[in-house]
Amino acid sequence: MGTVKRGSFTLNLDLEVAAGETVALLGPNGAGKSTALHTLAGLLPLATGSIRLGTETLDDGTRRRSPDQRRVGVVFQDYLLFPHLSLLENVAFGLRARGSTKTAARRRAADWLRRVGLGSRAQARPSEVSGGQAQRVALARALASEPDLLLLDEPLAAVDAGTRLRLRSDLRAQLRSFAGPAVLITHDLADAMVLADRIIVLENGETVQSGSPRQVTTEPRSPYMASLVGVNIFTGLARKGRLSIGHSKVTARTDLDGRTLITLPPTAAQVRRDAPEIPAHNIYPARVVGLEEHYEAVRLRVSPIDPDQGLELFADVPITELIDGVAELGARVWVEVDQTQLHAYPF
Amino acid sequence: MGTVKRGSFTLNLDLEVAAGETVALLGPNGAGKSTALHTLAGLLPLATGSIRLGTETLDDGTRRRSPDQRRVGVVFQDYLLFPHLSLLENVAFGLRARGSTKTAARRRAADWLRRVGLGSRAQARPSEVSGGQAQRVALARALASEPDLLLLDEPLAAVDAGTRLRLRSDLRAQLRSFAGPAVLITHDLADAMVLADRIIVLENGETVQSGSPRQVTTEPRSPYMASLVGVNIFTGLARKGRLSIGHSKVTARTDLDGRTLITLPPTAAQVRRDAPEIPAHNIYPARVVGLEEHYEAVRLRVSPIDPDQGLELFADVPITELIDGVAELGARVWVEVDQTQLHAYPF
Amino acid sequence: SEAAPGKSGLSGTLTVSAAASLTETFTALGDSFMADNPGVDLKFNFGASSALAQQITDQAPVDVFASADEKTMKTVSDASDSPLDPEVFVTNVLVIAVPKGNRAGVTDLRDFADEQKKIALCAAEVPCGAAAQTVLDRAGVTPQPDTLEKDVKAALAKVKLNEVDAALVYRTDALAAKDSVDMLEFPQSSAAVNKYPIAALPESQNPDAAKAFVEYIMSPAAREVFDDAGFQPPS
Amino acid sequence: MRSSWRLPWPLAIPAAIGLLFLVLPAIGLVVGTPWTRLIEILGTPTVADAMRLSLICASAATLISIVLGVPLAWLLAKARFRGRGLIRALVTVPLVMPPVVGGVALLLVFGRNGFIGRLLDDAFGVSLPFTTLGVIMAETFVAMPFLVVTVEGALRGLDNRFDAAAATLGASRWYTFRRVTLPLIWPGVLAGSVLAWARALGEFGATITFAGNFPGTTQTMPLAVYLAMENDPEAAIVLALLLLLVSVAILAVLGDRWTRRVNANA
Amino acid sequence: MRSSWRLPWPLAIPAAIGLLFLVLPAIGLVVGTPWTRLIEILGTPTVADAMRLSLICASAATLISIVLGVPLAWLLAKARFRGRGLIRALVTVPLVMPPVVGGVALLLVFGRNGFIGRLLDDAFGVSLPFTTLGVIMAETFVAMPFLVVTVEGALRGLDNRFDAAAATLGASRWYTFRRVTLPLIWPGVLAGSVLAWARALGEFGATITFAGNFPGTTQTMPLAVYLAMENDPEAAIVLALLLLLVSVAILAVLGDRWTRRVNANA
Ligand SMILES: Nc1ncnc2c1ncn2[C@@H]1O[C@H](COP(=O)(O)OP(=O)(O)OP(=O)(O)O)[C@@H](O)[C@H]1O
Ligand SMILES: Nc1ncnc2c1ncn2[C@@H]1O[C@H](COP(=O)(O)OP(=O)(O)OP(=O)(O)O)[C@@H](O)[C@H]1O
Ligand code: MOO
Ligand SMILES: [Mg+2]
Ligand SMILES: [Mg+2]
Repeated sequence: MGTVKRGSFTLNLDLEVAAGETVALLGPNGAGKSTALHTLAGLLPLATGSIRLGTETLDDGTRRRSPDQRRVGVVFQDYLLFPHLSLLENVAFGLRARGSTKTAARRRAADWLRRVGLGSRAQARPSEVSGGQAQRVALARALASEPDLLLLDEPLAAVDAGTRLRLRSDLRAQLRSFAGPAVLITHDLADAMVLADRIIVLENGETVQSGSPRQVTTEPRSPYMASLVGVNIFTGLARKGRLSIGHSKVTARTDLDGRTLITLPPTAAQVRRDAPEIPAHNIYPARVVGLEEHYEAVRLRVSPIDPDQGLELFADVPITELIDGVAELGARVWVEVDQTQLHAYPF
Repeated sequence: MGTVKRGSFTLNLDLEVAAGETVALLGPNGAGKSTALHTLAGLLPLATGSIRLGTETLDDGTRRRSPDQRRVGVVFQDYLLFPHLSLLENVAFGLRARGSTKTAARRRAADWLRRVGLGSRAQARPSEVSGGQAQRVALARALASEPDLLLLDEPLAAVDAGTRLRLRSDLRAQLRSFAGPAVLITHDLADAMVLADRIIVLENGETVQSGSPRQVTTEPRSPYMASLVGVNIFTGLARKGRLSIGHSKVTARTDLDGRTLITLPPTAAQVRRDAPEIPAHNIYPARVVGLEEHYEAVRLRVSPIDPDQGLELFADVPITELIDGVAELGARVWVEVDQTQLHAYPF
Repeated sequence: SEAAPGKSGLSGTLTVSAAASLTETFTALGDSFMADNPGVDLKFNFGASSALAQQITDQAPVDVFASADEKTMKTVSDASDSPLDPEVFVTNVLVIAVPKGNRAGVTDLRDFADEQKKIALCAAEVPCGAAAQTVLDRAGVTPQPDTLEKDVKAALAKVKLNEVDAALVYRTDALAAKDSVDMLEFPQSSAAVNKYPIAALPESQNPDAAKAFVEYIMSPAAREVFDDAGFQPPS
Repeated sequence: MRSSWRLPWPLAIPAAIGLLFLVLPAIGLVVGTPWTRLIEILGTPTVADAMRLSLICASAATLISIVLGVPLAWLLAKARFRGRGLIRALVTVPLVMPPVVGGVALLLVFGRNGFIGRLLDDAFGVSLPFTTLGVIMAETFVAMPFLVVTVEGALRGLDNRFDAAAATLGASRWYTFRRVTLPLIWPGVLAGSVLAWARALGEFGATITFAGNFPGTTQTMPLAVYLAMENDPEAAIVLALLLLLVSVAILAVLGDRWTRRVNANA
Repeated sequence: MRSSWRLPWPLAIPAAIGLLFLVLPAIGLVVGTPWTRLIEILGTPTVADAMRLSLICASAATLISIVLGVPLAWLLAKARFRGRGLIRALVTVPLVMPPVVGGVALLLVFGRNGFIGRLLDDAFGVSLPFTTLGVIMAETFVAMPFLVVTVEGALRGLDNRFDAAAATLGASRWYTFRRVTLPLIWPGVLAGSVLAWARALGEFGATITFAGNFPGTTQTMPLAVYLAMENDPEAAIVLALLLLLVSVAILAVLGDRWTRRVNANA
């Protein structure tokens, strides 16, 4: 690809997806993910660069193939189901448009509706189904016409947990058996992990990270990615086998040299009410500045009283270990960082 | 509330929300969550029953207050931003409609846009912002007019992870300081945990469970809820201090008597390749029938070779403990259930 | 605006509703009438006689009515509180109009019975249609028209555009269009002489001027203008 | 979606005035009708002919207008080309043209000396003036612009992302037009058709000028009404009322059906 | 959204035929124009008067049509009441009514002997027929239905969930109408206004019957054309062309502006 302009926004993306490969685009709102997808689909023009599918050039900035000549399947972020057609007709649309007979198209469409759990609603209009049901129809519609390139803009965002698991497996099976390249946008790390072979992180129209799901999640390169993974991230400095983070006394040993990125899981920071008996450089006083209850733990945001003495970070306190006076906004606490869990990698 | 009809779908809901309380509606797609919200907002009529807000009757099946007389703030699932107005004008709309002067309304609206991180896009049209940005504007629009009752239909679904954390805290602060009742629809358990005081689980138009977030998550009463929490759920029988699940030999001690529900976290089942040296009733041969890679673990679906000898369940194998030949579809494995982690509660 | 009285002593606004076929002659005569009576502000309201009659019945502010036929004048008279005193000021007879060059070779009324020829007549409901019927009856011809036009001008237009081979129209109309149509006179035309009556209306706000205008139309000076246009004097 | 239906007066009052203004004159006609002569007037054999011809021609003109006008509207709404504003304005020319002039203009082109009329005559021996076809043509000329402008308005109001969605599903522009665009703008096409049909039904000037007036082949109701007006205004009013009655009845019945269908579709 | 713009021929061909059919007659007129007499004919003082009057009256009629017609359309599209189909059909009555009959009907109601005309005369000494106000009234009567039907079509095409969203934000129906509905149906209102304006500009029959043909006060261009047609058809064609030219020019300029504005808004 190359660059795409949209108003004052510019997207700059280099993307190569092999046949059979699924790439997930991750990134904050407005990063340009949908823009990239629309460009691949032929709905937005490339300013510079080119798009090729197999041996064919779809767009090289001057000559462009129109969307209906591209055999792409798109699931749009806001579904864009045709309001005047029944769910069945919506799913059959692509097949009919590409020349299937009415009966054949309807049979396959009914099949697909069953697969997304809406077999009994075939005759309903899009306005008569719930948001999540609509999204499932959109998914079925894109897949039904057997595209060469599959583009999915948050295909599971509005789908409920139960259906999500099933749809995700279905989708994975589909993607595995799918011969062409697929690009998936998602905000859900689990979706990306399960479905994608590679993850590209977009921010502000630029690629900030790209790699295998494991790589991207274990060594996130931006605060966005770190918060998605659910770890604390810091920039640090490695010198002579020692790692330091800012002016903080929290340091550790390392093999690296130079600037590094460092993660720390929230479970690696213990929060206690009382001062330690034996002071250590990895234990420091802090204040609770944020608090969120989760299923098995309470996630605290703790900020060191003396910025040079410690790190501001998220710490999970398991529900079972919760003591009075800790999980309260403004509480004064002691934080102990388990330095063995600091993970450093080159900047 | 009471009953609402929508085509062939009937919603049957008893809902009481105290001032200052936030109730989360959870449930699969098509359960009737949006229907409930629209009824509260006055966009759908009650068939039977009544809706009261404070001392006022909004709807009793015959006399209905129109939506604009209700002072409800609604964030719609598909945003419904006015396409012809700028983001700023969208947010200012409710204030203007309720009589604010233009300058006052614009000032407050600009404030709100800044709070949702879109201060610089005030003059953009809804069609010019990304999906997640649009949803944030919808949130700002609903909150800006200071409603007496707040209704949120998946307010964070399309918001990216980073913004989500910030918006969720914001929203929580907002809900805490909000004097009236609030009803929130979400598919995200974390959202429900963090934001709601109480959770109601809807399925097929009926309430299947209701209680505090902790209660609902530790003792789920439906497969939907169990999969949302991420635990295995079974129905069992407790008799004379012994718990049994189906015909399976997996049993444990218990204080209960009669039919029970039982959960088991996926981490409580160990999957090994080889037969145990000492056979035990909680170790049984099984086959891998499903597989999903997650961030730190692979989640396997294992099905006992002999249904009477074990349970079909999800088991998490930590990445660090992964051995060849286990995480493969169709692999023959041995499953060991940690019976101490079985949690039983009355049916 | 009220015009100042001239030497004739007449003044005020004078509105004349006149048949559309009189537009040219009356406009010319109106100019000279105003030159003679500078105090009078003369206004014309041209239209189909029947429409004008309808307006007058509805109390349009009109002082003088000049109709293209006596029947319409009678309608106005019948509807009026005090009877009108109409005078016929010109007459008109029918002629055969053919496209310039007369390529279809029309010679007389008998050609109107020729199926092969395109023929336009006025509809029986309008004055020129009634007159056409009379002359064709007199000639013993059963016409085979292709169209029954709403008025003379419409019939004439069809001839001008060479859409029909012949039409029966008034002499004045044929003469006015002599650049593009040829005119054939025929003996039976005297059977249907169309009379144009004029009358000052009793409801007039300016009866003196109205009377003066009617007199002027009846005068020899006006006669000349009418003759030039092809009208014939009242018999 | 909402049932407690309060009518805001800033809308109700002008709506009522507007409705009254449009309907009162018809009521005036009804009041002025000579009921005693009703049977005599309506019994005239040419009346039935004229009514039949009117309905046939107006319907045919509407059909042609739809077939030619909807694509034209689509062109104006979707295509980007220089001079589109001018072409859109040119479409309204038949509206502005006084109908009689319109008839003359049609004669100049399609008459037996017109440059296309001559071609048609030479090639197929077809002559349009003084035929029922001519009536349909004159009515189409006058009525089509209403359809075009209305449908173009509907197309502009359409969310064109549906087009995009259809394209990614492999639909050509033509397929998209038939299966997505057309159904979605159906209310607009309907409105335009009603306008075109009604206008064609009431058409007088262009028809009589281009097609002439001959009972049974080219005399439509408005022509009959006009001529009766010259002769027997009472009869004219009765005929006009008949025309109105038939048209209102047809529109009311069809309208209800259509609206129901459209609502079910939406 | 898409740039490689291929025109599907099942749309292109009828669109081209439609356009030709609408535009050719005007070209026929242009060809037939006596250019040598142009200055003489256009120089007549009454021509300027008639043109000015035409533009003023058509614009006034359009304005009134918008003010009364948009609410009426809204009523027809949104209100649920029995007999709505009938009322919608009644709105089209002025379309079907042959214009001359329309003029007579107006006289029957608003004339000095009409039941409302008498009231107006007695109460305010106002008389409508044969005045410029009468011209505006006749044109409004003929033109308003076009606006009503077009706007109703636009309203039906609207996603009414925006209304719902506005209501939950505390907007009354009236506020919603002004700030949400109206802007969203703007293309439809525009289309309707163009139709109404053009129709009013070309109106002849109802005007001459209801308002008469008085130069300076009620003689609009179509009336002048009609009169010229009676005496000097060449002059009539020149006048008609002038009318067309002015109207096309105005619509082309305004149209471009409006469309640009609307696109920016959407
Ligand atoms: N039609 C448009 N005109 C101008 N700018 C636009 C338009 N559409 C989108 N943008 C801007 O382009 C940028 C990228 O938008 P895009 O929709 O690609 O984001 P995204 O990554 O899909 O975000 P999300 O996760 O919220 O869907 C945003 O800043 C957005 O505001
Ligand atoms: N306009 C309608 N007519 C008929 N049935 C409808 C209509 N709208 C929704 N339904 C049906 O009502 C049921 C409840 O829908 P609702 O939108 O309340 O679900 P939901 O719980 O919000 O689901 P989701 O999580 O997918 O948004 C569904 O079965 C849906 O298909
Ligand atoms: O006014 Mo005329 O000349 O009878 O048509
Ligand atoms: Mg997006
Ligand atoms: Mg919903």
